[in-house]
Amino acid sequence: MPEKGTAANSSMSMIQALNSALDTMLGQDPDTLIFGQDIGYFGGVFRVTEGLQAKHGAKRCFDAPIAESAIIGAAIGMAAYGLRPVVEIQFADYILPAFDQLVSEAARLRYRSGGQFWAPITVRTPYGGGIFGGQTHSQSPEALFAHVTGLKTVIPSNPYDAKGLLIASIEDEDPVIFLEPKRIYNGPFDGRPDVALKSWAGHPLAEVPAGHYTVPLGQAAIRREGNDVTVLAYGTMVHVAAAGIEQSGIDAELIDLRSIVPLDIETIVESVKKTGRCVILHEATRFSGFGAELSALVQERCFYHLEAPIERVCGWDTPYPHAFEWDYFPGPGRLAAALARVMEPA
Amino acid sequence: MPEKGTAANSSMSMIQALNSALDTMLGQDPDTLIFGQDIGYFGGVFRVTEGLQAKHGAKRCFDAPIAESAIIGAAIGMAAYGLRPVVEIQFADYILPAFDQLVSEAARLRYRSGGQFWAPITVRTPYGGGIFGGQTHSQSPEALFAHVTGLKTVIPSNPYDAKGLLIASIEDEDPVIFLEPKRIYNGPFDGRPDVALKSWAGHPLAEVPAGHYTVPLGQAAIRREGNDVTVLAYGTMVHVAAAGIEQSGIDAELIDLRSIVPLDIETIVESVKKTGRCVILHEATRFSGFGAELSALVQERCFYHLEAPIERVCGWDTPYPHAFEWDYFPGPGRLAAALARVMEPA
Amino acid sequence: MPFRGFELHIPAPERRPGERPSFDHLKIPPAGATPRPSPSTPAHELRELPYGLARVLDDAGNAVGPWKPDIDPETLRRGLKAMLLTRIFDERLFRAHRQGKTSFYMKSTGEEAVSTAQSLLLGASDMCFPTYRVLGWLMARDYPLTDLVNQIYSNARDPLRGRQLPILYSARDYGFYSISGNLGTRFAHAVGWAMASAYRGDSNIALGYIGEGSTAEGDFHETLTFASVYHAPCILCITNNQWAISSYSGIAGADETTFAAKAIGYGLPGLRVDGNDFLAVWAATQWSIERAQAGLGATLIEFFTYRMEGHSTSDDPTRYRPSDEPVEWPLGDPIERLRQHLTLIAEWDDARHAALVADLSEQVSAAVKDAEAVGTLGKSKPPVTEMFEGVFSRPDWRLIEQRREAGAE
Amino acid sequence: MPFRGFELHIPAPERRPGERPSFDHLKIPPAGATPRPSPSTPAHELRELPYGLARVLDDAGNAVGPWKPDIDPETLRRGLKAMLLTRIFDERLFRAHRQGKTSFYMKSTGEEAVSTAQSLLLGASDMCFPTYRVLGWLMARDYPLTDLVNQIYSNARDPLRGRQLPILYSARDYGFYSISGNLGTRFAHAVGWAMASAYRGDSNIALGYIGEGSTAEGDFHETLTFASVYHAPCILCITNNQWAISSYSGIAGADETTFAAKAIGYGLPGLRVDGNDFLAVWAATQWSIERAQAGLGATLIEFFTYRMEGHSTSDDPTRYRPSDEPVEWPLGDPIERLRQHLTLIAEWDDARHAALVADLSEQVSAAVKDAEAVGTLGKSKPPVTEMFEGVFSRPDWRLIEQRREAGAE
Ligand SMILES: Cc1ncc(C[n+]2csc(CCOP(=O)(O)OP(=O)(O)O)c2C)c(N)n1
Ligand SMILES: Cc1ncc(C[n+]2csc(CCOP(=O)(O)OP(=O)(O)O)c2C)c(N)n1
Ligand SMILES: [Mg+2]
Ligand SMILES: [Mg+2]
Repeated sequence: MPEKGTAANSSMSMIQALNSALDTMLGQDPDTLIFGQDIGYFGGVFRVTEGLQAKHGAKRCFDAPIAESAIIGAAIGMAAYGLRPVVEIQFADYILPAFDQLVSEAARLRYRSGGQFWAPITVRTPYGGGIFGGQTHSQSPEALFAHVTGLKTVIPSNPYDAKGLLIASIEDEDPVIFLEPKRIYNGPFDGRPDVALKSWAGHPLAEVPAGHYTVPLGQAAIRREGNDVTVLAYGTMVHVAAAGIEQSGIDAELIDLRSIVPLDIETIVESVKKTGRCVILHEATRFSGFGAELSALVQERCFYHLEAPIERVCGWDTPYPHAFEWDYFPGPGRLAAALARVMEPA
Repeated sequence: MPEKGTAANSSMSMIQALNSALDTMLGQDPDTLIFGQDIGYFGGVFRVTEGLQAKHGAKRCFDAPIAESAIIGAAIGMAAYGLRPVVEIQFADYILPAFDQLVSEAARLRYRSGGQFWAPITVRTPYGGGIFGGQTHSQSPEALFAHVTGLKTVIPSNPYDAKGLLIASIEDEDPVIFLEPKRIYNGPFDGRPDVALKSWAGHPLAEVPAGHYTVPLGQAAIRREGNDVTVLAYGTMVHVAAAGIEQSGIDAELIDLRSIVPLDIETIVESVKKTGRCVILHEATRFSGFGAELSALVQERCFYHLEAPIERVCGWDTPYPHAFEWDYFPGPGRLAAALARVMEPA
Repeated sequence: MPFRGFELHIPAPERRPGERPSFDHLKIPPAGATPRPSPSTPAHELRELPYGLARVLDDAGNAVGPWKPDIDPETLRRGLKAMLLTRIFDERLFRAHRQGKTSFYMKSTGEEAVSTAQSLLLGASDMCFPTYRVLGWLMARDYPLTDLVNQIYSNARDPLRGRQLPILYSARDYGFYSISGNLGTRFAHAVGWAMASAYRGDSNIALGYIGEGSTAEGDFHETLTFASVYHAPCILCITNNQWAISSYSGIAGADETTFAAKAIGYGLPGLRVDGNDFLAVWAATQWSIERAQAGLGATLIEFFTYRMEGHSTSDDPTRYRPSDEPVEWPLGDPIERLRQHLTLIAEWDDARHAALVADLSEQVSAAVKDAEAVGTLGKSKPPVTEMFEGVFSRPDWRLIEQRREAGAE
Repeated sequence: MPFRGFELHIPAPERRPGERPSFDHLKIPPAGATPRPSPSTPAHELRELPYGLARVLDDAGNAVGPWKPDIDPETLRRGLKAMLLTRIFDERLFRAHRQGKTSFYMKSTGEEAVSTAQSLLLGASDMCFPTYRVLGWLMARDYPLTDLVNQIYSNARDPLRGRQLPILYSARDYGFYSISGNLGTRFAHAVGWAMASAYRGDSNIALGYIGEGSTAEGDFHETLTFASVYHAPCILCITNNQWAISSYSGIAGADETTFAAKAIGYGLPGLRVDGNDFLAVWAATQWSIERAQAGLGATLIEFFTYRMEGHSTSDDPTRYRPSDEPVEWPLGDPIERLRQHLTLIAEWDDARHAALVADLSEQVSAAVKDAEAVGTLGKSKPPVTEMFEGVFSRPDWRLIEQRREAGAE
């Protein structure tokens, strides 16, 4: 990890950090190319690819038809040829038409071909709620990917990680789903819609080095050390968790998973063994969500250390409802209440 | 539930029971129609629809193009018109091209339209392993559906339930994924490939009444009462569980979930509170599988009753491998070992 | 010459911002030039149709040629009114978004002829499977304006109970199926619905819409296969408005052939129609209905039109296309063209037009006012219990428990 | 006449079991009748191509007409040998399944001309994206027979490490991409691979295969859109063998038009070719290569052929089609037709043929014997550790732990 605060560092939003990662890889690796809907001339609906077509040429960064299955399918074919395609799916909600390509092809190619072919593709896609995007611009499908063996799933929570994890994903030899929490593209958001919006400027994790660096996949980060309860979160929820912990006044340890596959099981288990309690926070619907796997793993590995039931604070088991954005979105209040509950004497 | 052993009952395989359910519904409801690949003249690759086209006519039972997304999509449109389409996807592995139609359309239509439209479709599909079907004729995708709110997911374990649950699914007002454990289509299978194959003939749950009856969705069945540990299973695994329990010599209670959405949480919680221990058995890969949700729920609701960690016995986190059918398939031996582990004094 | 290797072709539009717009590559036949075969012609004799462009209104506003439909002036005036109402409503609610009253809006400016003509022509028990750009359908059927605004504001009176993004309406009683954000999926529902009509022996027709960009989705193809194989009584419409957000139609294949030509691969007739010409839209739709009623199944229609504004409130079109492209669009403005025609046949005049505009503006303002009295986004919403309703026909324990946990009882 | 309502059309084949087969509905032009345009012809001038049928070998075995390719007899003999080897291998391994030596098998009987001709014509660094019915590709490139049988038996020497269903081969060094059980998905990989070749400025061509039944999948359409939009250097082949398990080609749309006609909607040329005619397959493929090398991108080819046997070891075709349909198929057997031609041009005779058959049968028997010495399914398998390898580039803790739990270390 390059030193912070050197001349080469600058404060970037997550958008800029992702752009810088792509720019870096296009610059150094002629086998990297990127395509997706509206990402070429226009620079993407969230501007992540802004300027890249002009700088690297249309063959390195181009628009794709509205055909998600072929976007992923063509990327797999390119990867089999030897390239490292990075594709954008405009919203994670729209990755489902390509679900079969991801599950039956990208995730299985190396295994079924006895290692003759493999698919080092990276699928970037904005996900999550908090933007009044309604049912199909707000969903968090990570559990669907986590259940598919052969796929890796990465979720950054800040600009520094976003760049380092994206470069690591592109360089990884396996297919990676790279979920970008769109609510924090332009600034951290702690789940309190009434509080004035912040930008990333000045945030320590918005100090992003120029050039190449990686944040390895499968290493969680402890964002806050604590002794009483472990909070597991990723993406936007890391910021919500920090606010919820503060609100609760409880000495919680906050773990930012950064990737859910591979999962940093050691850091999780070590923390829960220390604290004896665990609360899991995610935006996705609760039932059969990724929180269930985390809960099951913690229970299996820390059973004799647990002093209270593991709780899950999640999106309700409903579609994502437009008018009820803040009733639906799991905010710091709900986390604080759960923390208080798990700290109650049995 | 009609009386057992009356003249109208006869011993049926699961194939025959499913055929009887479809025949019954085609006979009594002109709004029911069925379509899918090879299900018309040929009667389906597993013969579930045999004779139905000849009896009810080509408009009620017909072949569909190899286009799973349009099979589900057209069914939704028909349902919106007022029909009750029942479609077959030839193997559950091939439902993925239609995943978007299921998630974004079937599961959401009622909610997003404010109740103006809804999709009472039934999607039948053979699933699961144990037949040397290799990677794409063996998978168990139930967790993917369970996470999608708005879908119901039903899994019978015997002919009696198969018919009653299928009729209940067709009559249900919501979209139902009806997963048919193909390994037990023609006879119960307890996970021991070396033991001579049995047919359903003579099995008490193969006594299937003629005509209409339902097994309600969301009601689990206790297949064996026991005091020491609760085993949760569904589909083929119910039979494997019975064998594993026998092998272990432990007084386990065996719950056949029958549907995972809706889930009979009461029966589960009551049982685990009684036994203090729980082992979950399923064929699907473990990570983020449905066993995780079961584990999380049991832990949340029975924490103070648990005397040992909840265990999951599942398919390994690999694709389904042809040569290693019996190394992969979770058999009674693995369950018995887990039962022994949870009974060990802490 | 020895072969030296391939080159990857990346399509690009004729012009970008800062350049003068150009439409020279479009070959637009004059009104009246494209023949109209009998609707009972077998599909394999119609393979040249997709390369013509059915047009009725000429530059002067005359209705000419074989596609000229027989429509009474009163109906034409209803069409004009519905188009104008759509335009005025779009302007007003786009502004409401800019004023922070809702989260999102999309206009159909320039494309009003398609949905309004089809809405007036199809029957009350037919069903359209809309995109987000066919508001005109509802306007032509006098859907209550206040309900539209309530939906857009997700307020307590929202007919969709606050659950759906603005403008993703559903209006069963108006023959308007539920819209969703994901593209292409409802095209197959249209065919399923049409198959159900045929299954029952009913005479109801389904009308599906899809954008030219969205024709690239697999669902487009699977839908056409079903329509063709089962002879489903439906009309499948591609609104080719030249743009898919920032992507010009060439990204969906427009540089290679017409969208109407896609019909040929299914043995279906493919009509290509001036989508800014109310009379041509009417005539082509009428032709397709007659064809379906003759037992000949589905028709694919490409409506050649132009998206005069940005994709939605989220983009600025001058970042990806010349800013004066919309005004230079060679097929004009559908409202002006119908107005010109009505005026020419002495069924309309400037005074009536001005009065109509004033009246419609008044109606829209009143509706907005009514809805604002209930509340704009965030200021009013349905009871939170609505979040948990309609997930299933009856909520299961999860939803009941969660409703309680959310304090919504 | 008042309109009385629609009727749902359910397509059905001409004949079912118990009836005499009929092919009267097929319009099959004589060899030589379908013109061969120059490969550099613009696609929009080729719109009649999909309704012809490129044929070279006439009923007597003469090579005639504009599509007659220039192939030396040695190459023709290599083709004959590859086809025969495929046929003999299929027979033998089908029997092995019946003997309980493996779980599954699929033959390509009747379709051998397509894959063998294309395999011989394409280069070593080109790549085919196969279906399960193009074993001929590997046979034409002398893939080791024992490795095939080891894969079919999933034994300890299986090159795919016991992980894949029989016959779902992968053979990168032979230009043969990994097959999978799910239909249609790899069609898009072919285009991506071709785009990569063009991206790098290489001269490698991708060749994709899909069955006529599988053309109904959305992936087929999305792939063609990509191929057309980016001018990908690839040849996309539909093997129309008339059947998809028990469904006749009409369920995929064959009663409405040809499969080759699907090319038109993408502005691509669509060739329709006698797939039982080795020379016609060769000529059409050659034409497509030249076209790609001229910078004109992709070609879609429909190979009109016939699946002479059941779909797989799991079905009995006499349950859904007349039992003598295969022998009545009007385009004959590709092996007999090439043999007849070679004999006619005095490059082959019955004695050589018999000797070749004996030799190939011997080779197949030897390969089966070798593989059986290693073991058949269930009798021999790779080490169980292989189950946990290749899921990721390196196993994560889950796989390491589970490997231990499975006792496989
Ligand atoms: C499946 C899916 N992919 C991508 C998107 C994002 N998206 C929304 S509108 C749009 C462009 C649609 O263009 P077109 O079909 O031409 O319709 P138009 O907006 O021009 O009417 C895109 C890509 C989406 N909503 N759904
Ligand atoms: C996505 C998917 N759907 C369904 C199946 C089941 N299936 C296997 S082969 C087959 C028929 C394929 O027919 P066709 O494409 O004509 O190829 P052919 O077998 O005739 O060569 C079907 C339906 C599958 N393997 N994958
Ligand atoms: Mg468009
Ligand atoms: Mg076929």
